[in-house]
Amino acid sequence: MPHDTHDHDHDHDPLEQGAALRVRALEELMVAKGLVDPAAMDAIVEYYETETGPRNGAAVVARAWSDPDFKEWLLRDGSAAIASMGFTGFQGEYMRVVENTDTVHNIVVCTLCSCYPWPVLGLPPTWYKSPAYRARTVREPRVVLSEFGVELPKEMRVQVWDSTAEIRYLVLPQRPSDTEGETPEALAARVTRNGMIGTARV
Amino acid sequence: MPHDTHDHDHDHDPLEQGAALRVRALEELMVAKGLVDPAAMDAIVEYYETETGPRNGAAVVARAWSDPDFKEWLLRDGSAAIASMGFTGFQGEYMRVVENTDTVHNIVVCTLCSCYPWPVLGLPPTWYKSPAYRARTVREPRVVLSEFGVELPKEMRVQVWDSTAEIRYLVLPQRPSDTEGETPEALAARVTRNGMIGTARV
Amino acid sequence: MDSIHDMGGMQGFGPVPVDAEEVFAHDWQKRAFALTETLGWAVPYGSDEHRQEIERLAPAEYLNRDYFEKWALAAAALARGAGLVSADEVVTGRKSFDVDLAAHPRVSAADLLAASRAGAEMTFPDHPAEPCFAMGDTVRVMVHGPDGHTRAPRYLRGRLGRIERHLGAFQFADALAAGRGPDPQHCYTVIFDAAELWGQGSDTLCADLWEPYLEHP
Amino acid sequence: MDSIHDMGGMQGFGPVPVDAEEVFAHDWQKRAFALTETLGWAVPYGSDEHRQEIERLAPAEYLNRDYFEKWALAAAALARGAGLVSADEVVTGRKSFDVDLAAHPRVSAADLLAASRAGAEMTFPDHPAEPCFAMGDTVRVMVHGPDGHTRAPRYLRGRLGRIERHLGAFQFADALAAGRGPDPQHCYTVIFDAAELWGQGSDTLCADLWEPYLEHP
Repeated sequence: MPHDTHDHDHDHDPLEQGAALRVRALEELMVAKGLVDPAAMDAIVEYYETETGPRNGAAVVARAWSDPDFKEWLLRDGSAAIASMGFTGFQGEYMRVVENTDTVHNIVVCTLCSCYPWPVLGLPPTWYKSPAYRARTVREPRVVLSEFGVELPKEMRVQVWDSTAEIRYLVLPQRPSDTEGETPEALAARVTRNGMIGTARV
Repeated sequence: MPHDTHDHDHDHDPLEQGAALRVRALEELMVAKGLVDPAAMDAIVEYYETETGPRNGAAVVARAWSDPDFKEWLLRDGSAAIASMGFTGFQGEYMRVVENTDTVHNIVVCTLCSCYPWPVLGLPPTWYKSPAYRARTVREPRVVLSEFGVELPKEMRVQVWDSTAEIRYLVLPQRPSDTEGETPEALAARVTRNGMIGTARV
Repeated sequence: MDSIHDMGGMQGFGPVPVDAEEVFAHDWQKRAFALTETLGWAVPYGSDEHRQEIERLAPAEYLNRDYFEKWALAAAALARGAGLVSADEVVTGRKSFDVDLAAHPRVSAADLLAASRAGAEMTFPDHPAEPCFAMGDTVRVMVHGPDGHTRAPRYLRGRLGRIERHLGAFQFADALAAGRGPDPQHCYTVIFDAAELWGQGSDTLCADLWEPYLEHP
Repeated sequence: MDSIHDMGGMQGFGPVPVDAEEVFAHDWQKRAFALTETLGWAVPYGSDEHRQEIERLAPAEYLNRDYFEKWALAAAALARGAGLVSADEVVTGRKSFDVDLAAHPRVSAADLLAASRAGAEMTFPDHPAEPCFAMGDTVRVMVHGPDGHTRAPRYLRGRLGRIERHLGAFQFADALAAGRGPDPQHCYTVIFDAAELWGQGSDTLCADLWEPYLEHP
């Protein structure tokens, strides 16, 4: 096949190195111009790397599994319930939490760019931004899920959420059956990022 | 803009040279394997370069302009009328000739690849194969036409032909009004390739 | 604009790289991300303008360039569009003129963090217009694809769905990207049957669509 | 398969390169063309299989590679698929094993020219099935996009048109590319209003569509 015998000329290091150089030159230019403060750049990277991430979402999920009133609130008004736990900010202003059940499995995508709920999940992983995931999830979600190792019974409906406007989605997985009496901390440890996107069962 | 300040890394000579080397290696391999006769390769290039081309189509058009019976036949059964002039072969087996009138302008495209009536027009020009032409002609034919310098009155309907199956299309332009009494040879000299694709008026 | 970024439903991209779990594969990607986030204050630009700029890349470039490089290139293009940097500066990376920093103040670390934590307000609870659609209404997504930035993906154009939720009035991405301000519009979650979209299947899909994208069928 | 080759209606490709009037810009493109035309006899393969192979290129490759290079790569891929060359041979360009030339005879210059002049027979005048549609019938293009090669472009899926002409029974591209033989099907010219396709305009568009692509609305 042409696409495997002839290597793609453009994915190799030279292009990536070129990108690195171009980005560095842009940063230096914008700093020299006074338009950007390097300290702000450092701070924002550190913020997203340390203060956001899937453990925030896992805490939300674990609490919903542990506290029926919170779960009800979370499903009714995701933005407020999540904000009450301190997870607020860009790309998480308008949150909707969608619950997996015995009959429905939810999966989240953004076909047009890569919208993602930053406060509760951090920045998206590379696969979420890939053309394959963006293109195929809306058309053949079950095939995509099978590539993640998830096989769903035919009777279960797959509900795809394409994040085309300002709402950001978080999947509330089903609580595993063998977790009775576990603390919210122990429950949170079971929750995976993919589980909250919908590309894994928990 | 990123697309004009940062040159596209992939359109430069290295890639084109790589293509040339790859094609040469493939030819040598296939010849060494005995699957391809270099003389046949030479012959087929020469054939398409010398025996096909827009002058064939121009002869068809000029005859239609000169001979009402032929024109009637050409519009009714393009394949037979064109074959009667000796213009037959691959990508010209099933011809339909579409006539420009005071109220309709025809333009031909192939969105899925670059189907084109080889016997009467030769192989297609680069622009016909460009993504811009293939993508845009079906959606905004008037904008495409304006890039070719053709501005049509609003009242004139543009009829786009997307060559999605085995029919190949040839546009029969309107005979210029200042050509009374001209010989078919003189008329043929007025007919342009773009005029028979529909991206020019004649 | 229905360019390559609008890839929902396209085939040919191969398997999902399910093992590519990292957020950043290279340190320079962090810088590109941070540059985009900070530069947006000085220029200024918002997400919709930034997305639009990425979408303006030629399709071959869009597919070949790294995700974060595109972010940085789009940010630089917006700075250039605002007259704050020249094409030559962007190419060379060397400053050749000063800008009016009083009109284009850079954001401090503290302000940027505070804003990132607070988020943006994008709704208009007092929007005077009544919503045109109600829960359960059947709607058709407009067939027309505008030339500018839009958030109605092509795979939904002309398709029938049902209003699943009224989300309220939100700033309108098309208007913001076009420089027409927030132009608040009601926004809805619309649910579609897979069979309506792809001719087969019994799964469902929801998308969030502003009112100008929808019509009564 | 609805990959990048199905680009009808896509935006973002910029202006048409109207001055690029040449057929071949480089001599090697002539060789690539000729290689494709000749190799098709020995392998053998037809246009539909060859198109399908090009369509299988990754979208980024499809947009970046030269038109004729894609032709040659697809031809080589078909030879490889037939077991006549190995992946290693294609990469190195050096022969490592012999093939049965009696089963895969190369075409002579004379035979190739004669065939090129004669053309192919693609119709089945005695096809027993009655056409399902008549002149003027309103038809809807199927929404379903098959995974294999198909000639129903995505911009027509689900849209309403009218039968403009019955073309007769033709070999069916989808079947040929899938190795199912000619599987003759009635084919029609279908006319669409621009407003139906793009939500605006009063121009018209015709496409030629095989019967399995069409349904009564």
